[in-house]
Amino acid sequence: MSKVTSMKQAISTAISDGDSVYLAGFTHLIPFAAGHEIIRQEYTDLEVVRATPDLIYDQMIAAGCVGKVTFSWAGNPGVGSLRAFRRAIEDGVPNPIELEEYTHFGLVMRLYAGAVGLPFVPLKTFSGSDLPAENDNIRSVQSPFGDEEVYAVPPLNPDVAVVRGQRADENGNVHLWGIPGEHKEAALASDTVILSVEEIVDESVIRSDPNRTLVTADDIDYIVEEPYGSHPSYAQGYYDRDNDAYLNWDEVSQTHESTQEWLDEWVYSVADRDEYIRKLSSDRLLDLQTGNAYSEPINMGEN
Amino acid sequence: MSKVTSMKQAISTAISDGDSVYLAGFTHLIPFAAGHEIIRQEYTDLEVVRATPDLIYDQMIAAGCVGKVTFSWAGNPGVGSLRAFRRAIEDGVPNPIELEEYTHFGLVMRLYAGAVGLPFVPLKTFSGSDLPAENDNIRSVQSPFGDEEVYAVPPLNPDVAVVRGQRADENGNVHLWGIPGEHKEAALASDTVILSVEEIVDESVIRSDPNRTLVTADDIDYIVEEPYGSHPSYAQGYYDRDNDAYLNWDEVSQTHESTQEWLDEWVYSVADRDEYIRKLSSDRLLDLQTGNAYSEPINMGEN
Amino acid sequence: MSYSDTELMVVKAAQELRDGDSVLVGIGIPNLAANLAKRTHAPDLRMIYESGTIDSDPSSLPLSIGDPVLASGAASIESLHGGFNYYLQAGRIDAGFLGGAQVDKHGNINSTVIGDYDDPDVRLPGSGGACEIASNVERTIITTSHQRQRFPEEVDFVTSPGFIDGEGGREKHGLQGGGPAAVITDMAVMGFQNEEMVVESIHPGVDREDVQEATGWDIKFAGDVDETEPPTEDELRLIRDELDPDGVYL
Amino acid sequence: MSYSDTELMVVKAAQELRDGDSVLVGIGIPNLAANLAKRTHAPDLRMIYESGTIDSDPSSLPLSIGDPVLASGAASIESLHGGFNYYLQAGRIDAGFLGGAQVDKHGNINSTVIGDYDDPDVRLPGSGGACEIASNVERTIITTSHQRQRFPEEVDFVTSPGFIDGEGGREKHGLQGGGPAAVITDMAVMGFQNEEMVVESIHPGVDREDVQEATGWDIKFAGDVDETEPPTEDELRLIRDELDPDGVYL
Repeated sequence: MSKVTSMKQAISTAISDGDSVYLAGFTHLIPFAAGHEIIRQEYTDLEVVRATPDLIYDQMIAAGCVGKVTFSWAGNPGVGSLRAFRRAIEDGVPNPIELEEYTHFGLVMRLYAGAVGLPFVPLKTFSGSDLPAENDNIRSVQSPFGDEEVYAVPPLNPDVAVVRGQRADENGNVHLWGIPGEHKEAALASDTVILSVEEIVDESVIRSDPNRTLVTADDIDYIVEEPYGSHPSYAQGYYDRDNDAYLNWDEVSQTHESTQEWLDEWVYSVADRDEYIRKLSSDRLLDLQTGNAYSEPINMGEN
Repeated sequence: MSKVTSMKQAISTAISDGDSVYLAGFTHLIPFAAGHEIIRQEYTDLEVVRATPDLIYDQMIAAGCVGKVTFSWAGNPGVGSLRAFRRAIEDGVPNPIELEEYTHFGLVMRLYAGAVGLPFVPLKTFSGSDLPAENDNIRSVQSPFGDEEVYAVPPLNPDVAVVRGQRADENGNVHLWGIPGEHKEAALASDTVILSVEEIVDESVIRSDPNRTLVTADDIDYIVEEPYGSHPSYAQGYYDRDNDAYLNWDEVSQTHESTQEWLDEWVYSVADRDEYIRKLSSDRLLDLQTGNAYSEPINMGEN
Repeated sequence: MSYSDTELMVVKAAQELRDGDSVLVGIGIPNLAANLAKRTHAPDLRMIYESGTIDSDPSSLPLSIGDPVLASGAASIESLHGGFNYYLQAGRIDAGFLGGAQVDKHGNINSTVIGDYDDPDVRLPGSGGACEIASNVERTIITTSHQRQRFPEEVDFVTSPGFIDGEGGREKHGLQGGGPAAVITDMAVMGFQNEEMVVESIHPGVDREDVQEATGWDIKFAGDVDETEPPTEDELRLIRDELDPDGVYL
Repeated sequence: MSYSDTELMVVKAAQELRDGDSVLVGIGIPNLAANLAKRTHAPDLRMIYESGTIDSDPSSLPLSIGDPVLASGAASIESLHGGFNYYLQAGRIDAGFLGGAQVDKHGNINSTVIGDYDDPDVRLPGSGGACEIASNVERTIITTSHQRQRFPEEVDFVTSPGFIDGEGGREKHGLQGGGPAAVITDMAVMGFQNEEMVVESIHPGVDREDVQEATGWDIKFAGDVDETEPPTEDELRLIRDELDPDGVYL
């Protein structure tokens, strides 16, 4: 049975209300299309986890999908703060949300512990900061070799992860290049994994360069081929970041009402990512095109 | 000042008698040329560390360079046992050697802890085995989250590592493909790093594909351009493993005397790797050639 | 069609693998067994090697676990750190092969020393990744030749834990993998009941007394112990013509 | 040649970097400062970004720490796990930039909340990687605008430790990095003596009273406090023509 499906189908099968969900991607290859599909399907009470709950989590919060955010940096990168996130915390609009807060390193190491099956991992951070006092999942541990104490975090195993890559074969062996962020750890730590890629390619493309593989078929449950699936974030070599969209969000999200209007226009009244992309002006799409700069190939040898 | 130098110069500057030395490479890109140079320079009392002390460590042991071996699997891969290693342990010939023994995972995690600056790392292995009773660097630690106990190992920071890759620029930014083994962790854990590559290439080649970089210039102290530097091990895409050499070693190393004769012929009376390679028959070299199988390139985009 | 002990062991080992398994393969019999299974009943077998190659698709017989044919055309390649962490420790591997100089009644394996650890009669290669395979893989399959000194009641040194001291031994030690599922020798196929080794089938031409004689304790026999079914012609043809045409391991 | 506060801050921040440093760069002033240093006195500066790009060589102004120009042409790219472990935790970074909503007398930084953690007046973005930069980098350089509410005697929440409670604070907490080396504002450049912030130079047109007024405690002044040297024409030309030609951050 093929794993290749639509985002609509993948989300509706994989996610239930109340699930913990990790949409992976650190500044690059952020699964915006998956987030919009979650909003369209009107999920509630999700625990959304992400080092950088940027615009896509702000939109999910504004849409009322979220009961809890586990995170390490909540801002509009390069622009300012996340207004819907702040409205939820400061004013309980549209609903109060619970927070569980880490540093980037702390959260990534929780995913890593989840991906490698350890009950805890030590890390050198948090000491001297006020964060451990606010989060019982940050505890100290003494080295069994000498007196040194360091902090530790427990594994994080989200119910569902959505990860992206530039290209995958139809089994789910996936290549990612540019900034890898935490896509790999998120995929390997989560129970169910939705993979969304810019292109599905022949298996021989992936297997010509196995060192580039992020995760393999065995860890992927659903595959969605979705060009521009990260807009307004970017996909290295495919399209650039749409910076105007990030700036515009700062305006759009000024009030709950203006945010709802934007969601109506760009999410609820749009069927899927394809329709969303067609709705963008061609000027805007053209501005995001990148020229070509191919890597020097490697020779694997004919064995 | 250029870091590019000869193996002779790199070894003599980097290594002192009594140092701990890690020649990296798990079944692939083993730095045989560096090992031969260590033998030629008649080092003594080295602590040689390596997951798989195969032929190259057997040769160094037979040559009397070694006082201690820290390891996890000491065999002739695919062939049998290491006879010089066994003579040293079982009969003290040419000198007794101390052993410090791990599993592969245990030893790799010691390097990893050394590379990432942690006082210990937990790992799920050793439980139920007799190894912890023989090695005080394997200790148990309790998770600060619940009752689970796991084992832990402390960091390993060798004085010198020799690592290999297929290509590097003259600053030491290096690409490796095929089986990466523990080259990265060894480089990042060690105080001084000698990098040996099949080819020095233009910086633009490395920077066309930064995701393929193993380690960067900042961590490399010496760079040696040394084609066939891994023979009789192999370099993916450059030459195959010379299996006859592995089979032959099983014969050559039957006695200490026959081993010395081999070392005389192939190490002591040879000036460097270039002379060693020229000494091999052309038939043998031709047999090791691989055909070409290039990876599908990636597009980094013109930014 | 006549066959060798090794060929029979390859076929029996292959039968322990299930379609869709991720299997940690070694060189020699395990490699032939995994490739045979993939070409017969388990086309979706994922072959993983200790060297970090994931879903290898070797075009010819690998001569070591680091052979370039295991890297070329693989789905992915992990570093040692990645392979042991993400695959073994994380419990992603269903089946794994082990061998060793000694295997005991509870499936514990010694590949470290014969005699005293500090003054060994024979120094063996050591664990390599065997201890983590034995600890973390769901089912381990042990292949070895059947001789009395290789089957002591208790191994001289536990390199790789089986059921340790018997019932509940693995739980007590917090081991996630299921432990030894089968021991395949040149005389018999054995499984485990109540964490103790039990003969399940005896190879053609071998009898119970031979097996007992070659085993260092009073080994148990299953109630329905059978004669091991010999390899089929198809299996032998695949092994000889495709998997090991030069007869390196046969 | 006239210049803006931001331009002066960029130049002063650049002067804190040494040739050969590995520097953890952020967006905005830190990015301009690092690129200016690399084009002037520190050609061998290695620019590393939180997103994992190592020795970036951006062809144009990055708009976020994940801008593709930071990946293209870099010497290497690490995952988040790799960057934080191999570079920050391992102590491979010499200098790093930090900002924040509040900075106190001992160089502690708050970027988490104004007010109570559980019922904040203002919810700020949180640490991101700031806590690990503050903990593990040899010298941190803080850039911020100079206002009284941004410079309280003690921050509402320590997101990123400076010298914590003062002398010996970092040692007591086992922090490997050296702590804050400089605080660069639109009024002054400050360093630390005995783990307490001290004004070292005051910008042209600003006087001591202005600085004291904009600081929430009795701030100390170095014995030889000078007027901050203004940017040179070369520096301004580089910033305006090459680094930020569209004036995004100026």
